[in-house]
Amino acid sequence: MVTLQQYLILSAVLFSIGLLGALTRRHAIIVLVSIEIMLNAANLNFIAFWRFAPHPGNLHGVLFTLFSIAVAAAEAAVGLALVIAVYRFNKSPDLEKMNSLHE
Amino acid sequence: MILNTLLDNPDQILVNLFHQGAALLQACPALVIALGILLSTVPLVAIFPACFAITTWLERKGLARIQNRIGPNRAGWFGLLQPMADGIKMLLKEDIVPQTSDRLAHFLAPVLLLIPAFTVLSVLPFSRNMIPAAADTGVILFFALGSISTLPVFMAGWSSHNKYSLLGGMRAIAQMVSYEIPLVLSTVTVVMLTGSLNTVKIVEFQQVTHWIEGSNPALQILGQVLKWNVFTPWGFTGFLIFFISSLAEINRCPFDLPEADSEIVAGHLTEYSGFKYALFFMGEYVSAFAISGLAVTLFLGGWSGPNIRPWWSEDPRALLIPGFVWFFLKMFALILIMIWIRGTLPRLRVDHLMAFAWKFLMPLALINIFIAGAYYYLPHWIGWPAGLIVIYACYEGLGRINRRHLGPKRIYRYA
Amino acid sequence: MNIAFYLLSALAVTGALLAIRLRNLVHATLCLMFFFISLAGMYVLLMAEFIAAVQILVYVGAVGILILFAIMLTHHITGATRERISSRGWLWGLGAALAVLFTVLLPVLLLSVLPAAPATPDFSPSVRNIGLSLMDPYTITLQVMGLLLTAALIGAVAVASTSVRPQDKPRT
Amino acid sequence: MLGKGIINGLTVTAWNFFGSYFSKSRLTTVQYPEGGNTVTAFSRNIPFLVFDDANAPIDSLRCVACKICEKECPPQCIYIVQDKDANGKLIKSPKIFDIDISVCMGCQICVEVCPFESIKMDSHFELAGRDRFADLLLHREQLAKSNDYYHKIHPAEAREVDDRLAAKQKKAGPA
Repeated sequence: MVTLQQYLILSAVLFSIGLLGALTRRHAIIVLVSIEIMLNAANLNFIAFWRFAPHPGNLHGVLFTLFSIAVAAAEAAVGLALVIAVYRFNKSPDLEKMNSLHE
Repeated sequence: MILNTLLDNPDQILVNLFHQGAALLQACPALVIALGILLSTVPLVAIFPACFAITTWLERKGLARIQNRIGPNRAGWFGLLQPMADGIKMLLKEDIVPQTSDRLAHFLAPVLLLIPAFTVLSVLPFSRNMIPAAADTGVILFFALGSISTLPVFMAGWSSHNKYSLLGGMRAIAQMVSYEIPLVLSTVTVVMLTGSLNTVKIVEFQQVTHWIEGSNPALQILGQVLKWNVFTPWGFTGFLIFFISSLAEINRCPFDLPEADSEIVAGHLTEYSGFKYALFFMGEYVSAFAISGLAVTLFLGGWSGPNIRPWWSEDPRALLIPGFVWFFLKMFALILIMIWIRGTLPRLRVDHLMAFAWKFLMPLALINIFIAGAYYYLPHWIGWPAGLIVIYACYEGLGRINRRHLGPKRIYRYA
Repeated sequence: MNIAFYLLSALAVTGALLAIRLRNLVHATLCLMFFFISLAGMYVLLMAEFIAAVQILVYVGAVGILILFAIMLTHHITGATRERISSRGWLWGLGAALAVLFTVLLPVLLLSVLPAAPATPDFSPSVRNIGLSLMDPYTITLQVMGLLLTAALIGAVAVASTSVRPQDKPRT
Repeated sequence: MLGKGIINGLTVTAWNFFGSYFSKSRLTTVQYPEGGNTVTAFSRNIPFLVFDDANAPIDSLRCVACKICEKECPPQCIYIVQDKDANGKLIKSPKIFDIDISVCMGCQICVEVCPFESIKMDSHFELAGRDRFADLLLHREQLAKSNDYYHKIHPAEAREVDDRLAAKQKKAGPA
């Protein structure tokens, strides 16, 4: 039987991988991807806690995950639109070149 | 003895087979589970490729007759062995992989296409108690697994390193994503009225249970047919929207832009040959079966059809003609309509395709949801005609509004 | 159960690692898809079937495809650039990520007392229950979510569709 | 009404579908080996050489080895070597006349440029062979076909040619 701890460790590892990606990559899209990985790790936490809770009948974890997925979808849509818009200005998806606010 | 029990209720043949097998294997629970898995997967994996073979023959024959040709008639009786010959040809062909292609993705794409195509079949109820995965989330699981199939198409288009492939792949994704919206919205009506996402409950909702379980054969037949969703205004509209969007979803004519051979060679299939091409082909046909099966389940009463109880049977729900016969008959009827449409309609232009999904099908599907809601609360003798009138008015109105954007009618001087 | 868990977690960790480290962006996105799918499998293990379906529908069917489209719109299609892919301070990033993992997350997890088995072994929420809770305690949240998604839709279109580049702007 | 055109189209195709089972005149397909000869008098594919005397086909070839066709042939599929008599003097007859039918595109230019009406278009189309080189290079023995054969495959055209040759002979005769 898999324990709650194992799920949480997996989720922690996934979160750190996401963090690693967000902190070390230059490409804007990959940074967004890393943020998605972190969000997913958090979702796994919610579901695991809900499953191992004394009263799984009240579904808070499931619903929170549902909302979090919706937020992630919205975030991805807006984030990618921003990446495309910035790319039009800079001609590069490189975050290190997006360092000036004026034209 | 075993044969006798199996034939007693032909509708439940697999269920009875499982019970017999489970009784034999009682000692080992793991083997019983294995038997259950085998009985629910092997028929799917065996029957649907066979259906694919028959459909390729049907399609070639049907298209040929529509064009006043004869069609394949050399291999076997009436050309029935033609799929076999095609299969052997495909297997023996050289498998060409472009040098600059992305080897791994190019290899994985056809395999990955088959996985969602076959997994979605598991939520379809082929007959009473004959559903591989009676999931509570049936319909949404179908769409979730079905949405994976955009991925292999993109992989095929991108990994081939060919501009036609890439164009085809991008077209396929844009089209699949756009048409998924009216597809899902049109099923919302059924889910709303049934109050469940479970496909079995959706089918049972379309039967008049107390008539079927009663003793009058005429009422038994009527009870299996009368309450199909397609016989209501919202159901009929939903069915039309679902069917049209499903044509786009599986890249069939007239929405076959991703593989438009006159524009972009064969789209994402351009760089595929031999067995991989055959796999792609099979994946497309199996998803056509799956989505027709879902249409049958949602709107055409699933396994129910004109049917009576066998006079020897004790079971009040037993059926003379097995339910899966009706299911497959209706599924093949839809496939034949797809072939008929392919023989009739020319391909749409890309902008027309998108406009049709976003400006016509989606508003109509949204209106349809409202009508289904009203139908639920109104008495049927008002709801039925009122729904029909409103739907027809919206259909005409949307048609008029959209026609204004089409520009003047084109006159073909040289055609 | 155990085997499935270890397989899925291996797939998830590999997928995530490859997604953030691969040079080829399309490959990275495809690995990300495998990560998403393995997490959906994890949800099935945790009896949250509906969330698994939503995970595949939203992440694989929508977010992943969106990312692929964004890559196609912003990048050379082959994706094979020989440039440096890590940012300048990547060593600091690596240190920070490892520090978070080993000094904060893992110690807390290993030291706290957690239930070893679920309270109700076979409980699976029906879609009906999820729908009812959306309608009863979470009504406002649902409405806000709808508003958020609409705003995101309009915002994304508005942001991405401005086709004016700095050099096209008339100088005054 | 919206969608009327689609329904009209569907009826047309359905009519065609069922009609093809009932009316024989709809099915115009001729099945190849057993469906009979579909070659008409207008059918042309590769050239052949006309001879007049059935007893001595090679000696009575109309061809004089002038090599005009060889020069005019766009894909250059004709190869001609002029024959010599016992004294080594060139005579007006081909020693070698080869046509590579894997190269020939059936353009009929050789027929048009021939001043002696000696090369004409054949309508025999079953040219497949087992050897891609030997079986597709036709020599003068295989190319030589009688004037009667010409009359059989293209009657009207052959009659015209015969008239023209007779007129030429008549003009040349008195001189």
